[in-house]
Amino acid sequence: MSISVLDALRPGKKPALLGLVLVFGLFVGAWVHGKYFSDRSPIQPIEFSHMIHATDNEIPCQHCHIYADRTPVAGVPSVSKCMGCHNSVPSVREHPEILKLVAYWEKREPIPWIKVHDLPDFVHFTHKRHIRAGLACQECHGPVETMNRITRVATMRMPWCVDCHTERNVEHGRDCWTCHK
Amino acid sequence: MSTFVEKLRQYRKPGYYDKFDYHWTMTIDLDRCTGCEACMVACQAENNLPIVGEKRFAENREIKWIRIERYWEGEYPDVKMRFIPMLCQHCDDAPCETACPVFATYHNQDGLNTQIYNRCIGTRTCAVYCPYEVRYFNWFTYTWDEPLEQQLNPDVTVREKGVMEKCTFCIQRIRIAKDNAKDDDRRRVRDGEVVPACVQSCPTEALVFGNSNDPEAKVSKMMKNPRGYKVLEELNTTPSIVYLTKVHS
Amino acid sequence: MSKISRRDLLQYIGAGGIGVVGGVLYGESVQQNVELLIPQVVPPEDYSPGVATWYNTVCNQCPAGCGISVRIREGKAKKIEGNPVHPVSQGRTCARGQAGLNALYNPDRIRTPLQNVGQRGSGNFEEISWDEALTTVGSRIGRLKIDNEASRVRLLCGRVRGHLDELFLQFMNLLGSDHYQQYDFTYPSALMAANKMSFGTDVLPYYDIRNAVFLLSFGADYLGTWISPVHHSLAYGHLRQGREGRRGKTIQIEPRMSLSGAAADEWIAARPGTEGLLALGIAHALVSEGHYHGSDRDEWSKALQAYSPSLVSAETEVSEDKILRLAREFGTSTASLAIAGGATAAGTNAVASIVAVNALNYLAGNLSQPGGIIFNPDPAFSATAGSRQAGFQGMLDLIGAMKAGDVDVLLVHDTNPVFALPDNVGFRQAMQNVPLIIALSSFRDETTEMADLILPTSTYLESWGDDVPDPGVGFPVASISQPVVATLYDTLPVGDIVLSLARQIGGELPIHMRWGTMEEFIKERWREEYDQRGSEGEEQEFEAFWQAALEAGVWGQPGAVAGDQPVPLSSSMIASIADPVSRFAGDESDYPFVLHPYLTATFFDGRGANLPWLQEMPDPMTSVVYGSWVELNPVTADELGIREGDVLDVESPAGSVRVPALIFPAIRPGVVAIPVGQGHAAYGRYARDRGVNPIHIVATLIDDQSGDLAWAATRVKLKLTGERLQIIKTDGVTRTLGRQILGPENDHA
Amino acid sequence: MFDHGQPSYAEVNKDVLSVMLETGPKYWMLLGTTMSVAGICFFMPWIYQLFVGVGAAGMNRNAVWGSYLSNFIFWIGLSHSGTLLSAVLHITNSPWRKAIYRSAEAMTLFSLMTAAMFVMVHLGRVWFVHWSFPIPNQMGLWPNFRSPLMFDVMAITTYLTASSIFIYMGSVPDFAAVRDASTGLRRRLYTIFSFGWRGTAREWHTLGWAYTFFAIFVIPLAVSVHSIVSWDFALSIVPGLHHTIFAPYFVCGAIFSGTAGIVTVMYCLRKFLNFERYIGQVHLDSLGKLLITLSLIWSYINILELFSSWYGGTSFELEALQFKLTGFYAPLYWEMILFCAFVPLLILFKKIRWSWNKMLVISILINVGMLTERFIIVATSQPRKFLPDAFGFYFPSWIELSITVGAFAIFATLFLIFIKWVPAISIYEVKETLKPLRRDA
Repeated sequence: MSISVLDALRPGKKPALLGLVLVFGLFVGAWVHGKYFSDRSPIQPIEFSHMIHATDNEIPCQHCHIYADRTPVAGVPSVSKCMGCHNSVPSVREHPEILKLVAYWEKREPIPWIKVHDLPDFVHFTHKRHIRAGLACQECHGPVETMNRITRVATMRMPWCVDCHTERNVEHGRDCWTCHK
Repeated sequence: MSTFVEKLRQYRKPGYYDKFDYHWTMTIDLDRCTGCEACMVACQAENNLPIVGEKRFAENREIKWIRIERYWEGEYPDVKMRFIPMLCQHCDDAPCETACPVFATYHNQDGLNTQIYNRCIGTRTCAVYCPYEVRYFNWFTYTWDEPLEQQLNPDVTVREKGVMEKCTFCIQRIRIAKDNAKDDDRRRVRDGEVVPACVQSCPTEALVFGNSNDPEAKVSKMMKNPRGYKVLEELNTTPSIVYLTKVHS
Repeated sequence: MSKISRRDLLQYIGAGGIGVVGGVLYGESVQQNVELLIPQVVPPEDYSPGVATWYNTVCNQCPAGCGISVRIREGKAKKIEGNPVHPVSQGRTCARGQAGLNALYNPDRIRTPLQNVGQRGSGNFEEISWDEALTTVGSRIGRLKIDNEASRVRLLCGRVRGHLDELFLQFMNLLGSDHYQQYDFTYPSALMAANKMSFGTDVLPYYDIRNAVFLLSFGADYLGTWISPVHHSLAYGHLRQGREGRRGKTIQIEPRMSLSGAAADEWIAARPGTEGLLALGIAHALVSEGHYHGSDRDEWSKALQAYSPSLVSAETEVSEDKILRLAREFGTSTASLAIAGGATAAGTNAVASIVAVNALNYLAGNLSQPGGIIFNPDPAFSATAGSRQAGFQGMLDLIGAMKAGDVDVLLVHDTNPVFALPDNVGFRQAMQNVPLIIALSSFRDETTEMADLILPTSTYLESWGDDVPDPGVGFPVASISQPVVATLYDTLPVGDIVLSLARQIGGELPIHMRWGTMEEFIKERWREEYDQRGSEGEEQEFEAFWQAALEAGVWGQPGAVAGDQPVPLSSSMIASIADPVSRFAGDESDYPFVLHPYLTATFFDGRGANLPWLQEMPDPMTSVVYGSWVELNPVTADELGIREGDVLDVESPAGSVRVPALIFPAIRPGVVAIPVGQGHAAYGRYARDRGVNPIHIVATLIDDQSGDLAWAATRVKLKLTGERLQIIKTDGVTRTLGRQILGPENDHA
Repeated sequence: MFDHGQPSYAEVNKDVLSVMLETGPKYWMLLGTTMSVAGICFFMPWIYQLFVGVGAAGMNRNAVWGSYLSNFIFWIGLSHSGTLLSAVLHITNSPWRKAIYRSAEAMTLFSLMTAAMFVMVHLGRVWFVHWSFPIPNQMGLWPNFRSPLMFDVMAITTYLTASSIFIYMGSVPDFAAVRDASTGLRRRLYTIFSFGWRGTAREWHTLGWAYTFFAIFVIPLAVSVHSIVSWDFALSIVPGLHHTIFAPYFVCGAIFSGTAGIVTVMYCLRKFLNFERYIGQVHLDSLGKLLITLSLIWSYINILELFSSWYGGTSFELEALQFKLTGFYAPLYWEMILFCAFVPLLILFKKIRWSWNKMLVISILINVGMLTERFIIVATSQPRKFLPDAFGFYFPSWIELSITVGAFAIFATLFLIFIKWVPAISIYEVKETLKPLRRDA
């Protein structure tokens, strides 16, 4: 029997190949999950469409998200706010989704929206500062006005924040305590 | 390479922080301090310090970002008790900052010695290097008896096991003040606009906090007081806290 | 290129498939769990998310009546700070005040009405509904009322002030019972009596420490527990460093160093019980040394001649020249003030001592002077709670009545006599004779445990009310306390309970007490007050005034003149006072040590013991947490061979407690001190079965003139039990070892 | 050179390889024991600690460093003589090295690994340990290059890499020997390990050259590593640790304990793998002399350290000094002095130096002493720093003690596995020392 390393290695060729395929598969799987099964675009309790509201009816963002430029939190509109308008929009009153809304309203229950843009508790983020700095909502939230179901376009993770702060060289934008708390 | 050398040269020269807007500083007047410990509870309330329980105290594992140290002088009947509040001195040349292998603690442009809980891997070197022993380690993950957790301050993280923590000069309050300043286009926050919990609570007004880069600030004036000194000055850690000694009459 | 066999192909596909599945699973695993975004149904106007709002109210952790501001985020209380515009606290708070949040969010709060099942005091309660509870009480009291036996109903409160006090009073009057009493262990009865004697006033004066230059404190721990610690601390800060180049001096006279003693320039441990005598000695020296120039100088020197420094020094064991020095400094300082409290005001000579101290103030000529004693005008509101204070005698009467079976219904609110009375007066036993005990309380303390029925009260942070600081700050002040958070549990503010009880009982009660809630009542009363004082330059409408008052949390008239100048102190008083030296229970030969119980800055009289933050706050003087201890002078300890942590039997004529020893450098030999506050048998997980309560072994000696309990006049003996118990302290070594920690000048070990 | 007569080339191969190729039940039992001890005493407590937090150990507010770190230093120290010694002796080509250096280097490797384990155990959040490596990341976060711990990470990883390459390179011809002596899968594996070594003159020449190069490269590395470990302490300002002498102190101590360790290992090899023929008096004798020298240097540095503390005269240093010499841990301190300064002097006597059993005892005592030395360094200075009010005390919890014991089991396990995979004695170098065979024999 020879002492050539290659000969010795040959039988290991196939397991190695299998391994490679497996690893490749892992990447594919992760990618597929991210694309199709992730929490980036969950089914909401009511099929609310930003497309209809923002584009078709040209309602500005802060008409509903009233706190965005005043407080750290943009604020999801209260049920009363929704009803406020929809009472005066008879055309869609019979629409099944609107009926859901009405149901919540009559039960005096909040709508359990599923959070799409979520930051961890240790992050200090304020909408106010970013909006007063002249950022458009879309810069982080993507073309919301074209979405029928809200979808997260950004990772909302630290590298993403840091990159933006770096590009615009925000004053002390890369000091940890600017965002961490 | 030369740029690095340059950086190194001008790094932490005395007055390195003067070029920034803020250099947060505190003065503690020991002639006013009565050791009532209102500051300790204020800190606990503001910064979500855990309620560690009797056992942990017995093991000497309490967490108190600010503590009152007691020193007896003399013997009965001419015995005296001296109190000295001890909290993070936010040294300009902090030993702890060189120690951390992952930069979880560093000095920021406001002259604050900061601790990033998320970055901490728990080598605890900073606590060993700190001569003031004001860094506290989370030996466990502490919990609050329901409904005490409702009191937790949402502006401050609740720390998990395995991370170091310490006084931040109530950075969340500084942050809010800066935010307000920005809202009405002020470059700097006004003197007295930022008050850490301990300073706010102090019933004898022994603690004064402010921006020593602003010569008009009350703290800058206090620092000029001839009674002023810094604890363990000989170690050249250049603390940001100036103590005013008690007067003997 | 060899072609791949089917078998191989399948294997490759299999591997790939496993990979993909694995990848997907991985993705699932790292995904954060879904959080919900709950909108409000209808948002309140002043609501903005993520922004804190502050509401002003009144602190209830001690009777000082500090105004506080509470920080609210998303409807939850986050932080308590002093109310900056309140004249008492001026934006500051003590540790106890901040720990109020622990009371609000305490895990051991009573959450529903409870009914005792089984043995009384066994602590077996079962939940009942409010209707049930109220009807039970209402019908019971109602029947008594119908049978004209309402006097068999008794109401016992802690220190209740403002209009809640009036509400109680009205309730009891309408009921036809005049047995509405208050009991607060810390109430300065002796001080009241003494001031009545000296100045003929019913209102406690304001001690202007702020502007004093020389402060002589006889046992009063004004920085820790005496009357209004936060206010005094502010004053102290100013006294020390507030005036440019004029640092005030403080002297503390007490057998065991308190916070104020530690802060003082000089700490003098006179023989316990002789502080009053020392005051007289100083007075004598002051007059004889010619520092007093009043017209009545001769009478005074006559009256005081019995107290020459040499004699006094022998009694008090304070050197003669020290007495003379104190007299000189006290007499010559521009603004000198003497105060008395703590143990000095808790001997059998309490009133005598305080009168002597008042005499000092008179001789220093500081009455109604800045930095002296400022006499308060009548409190802002007519209701003066002081008169309702039962004092020790009152409690003895109550116990007697209960023993005699003259009490059918006992309503207890916000006071804990089972804890705060000596064991041998037998309050607990007497309670057994009362058919129905109703506790209006937020926590199951010892007294509440004895109740048949517990009506859970909301904490002061959830209730409407108002308060009149007593003593005031030299001008009329009234604070409003308003709910800062929604009520957490199925509890009611105590005022509302009284009102609904009134409705239950029926008769003329609901007619006179027609208010639906405490809020209505308070507002109406304030309107009346406003109408009375409306002329006093309050232009705006009441609603505006009310809103302003709510926002500020306090109303006051800084401009208003102080109380009228009192009668000049006559020297005859000295003759009239009884023995200025305290007697002690227990014979010195059997009981060699004087027991010095003291209120702690941590738990006050024990009401703070159920707050975890306070349990975890090291005792200011000893750094001990969780538990109690007995303090011994190092020399005494050496003689008896006692080391720190040795469990001792501290035995008095009235009983004994087991408590570990702590060597304390600043306590007089022959005196042992035990802090008050721990030693609860109930009162929730943080307080229960922890430490001992010295009040329980206090002998029931009373002050000769006010009849108040002389709780510092007991002798004890110590026995080593051989057991050891670790005293948990946060301190390491408490000597500087010559290190420059306290600053250049203070560099001595 | 050989106590029991010189073996022939064939015998050498046979003796050495038989250890690898013939495995009896005794071996498996031994391996099983060490593994289970490692599992029960080391890993189970550690897992428990991972769940509750580092609070499971006895450390506290004033003493945040505990026995984990002292163990870490101890094992790093133990690793120190192996490679270093082998390298030094190689370039000074002293023949007696050849029989022992392979196991010595293995020791280095495995004690380094054990030390690394202790870093993991010490960390509060070990699951983020990778942050201490300079891995480029999107967040632009780097380790802190000013931190002595950072130096440590670098030094240890480098040292680990270097010494593994060193030992591997030296073993290539022996792998070839194994290959030739075996069949089947093992043969295939060793074919790969030995890079198809043929034993041509050119290969020998390259090997020799490369080996010497590495020997020279490793020496400064080894010295630097323990200097850097010492800086973890010396670069702090803690009284009792803030000494310039610390680097040489640690290096010397490390080699000292390492050499003692080698003696222990040699004894075991000799006893259990019956290498009496190869590991003989000469090794014992030279190692003994080395030990004496090192212990003398060690004592000298100790005295220096005490002196400089005392001469400094600051309240801080004096307090630390006093606590070390008379405080709670004073008995440990004097025990250390006894074992590391006085006991080794016995080796001066030939009687003792030449007796394997006596040397075994001494070598073990020395390492016990060194273990305590490391413990004292951590436990006496750091809980009593500058502010008396914050003085504290440290005593290890049972978890720490058990992990300390378990570490030895881990080391043993690794070593047992090693002797089955690598020739424990360098076959070819031993052969070099044989006198050429005579035809007529």
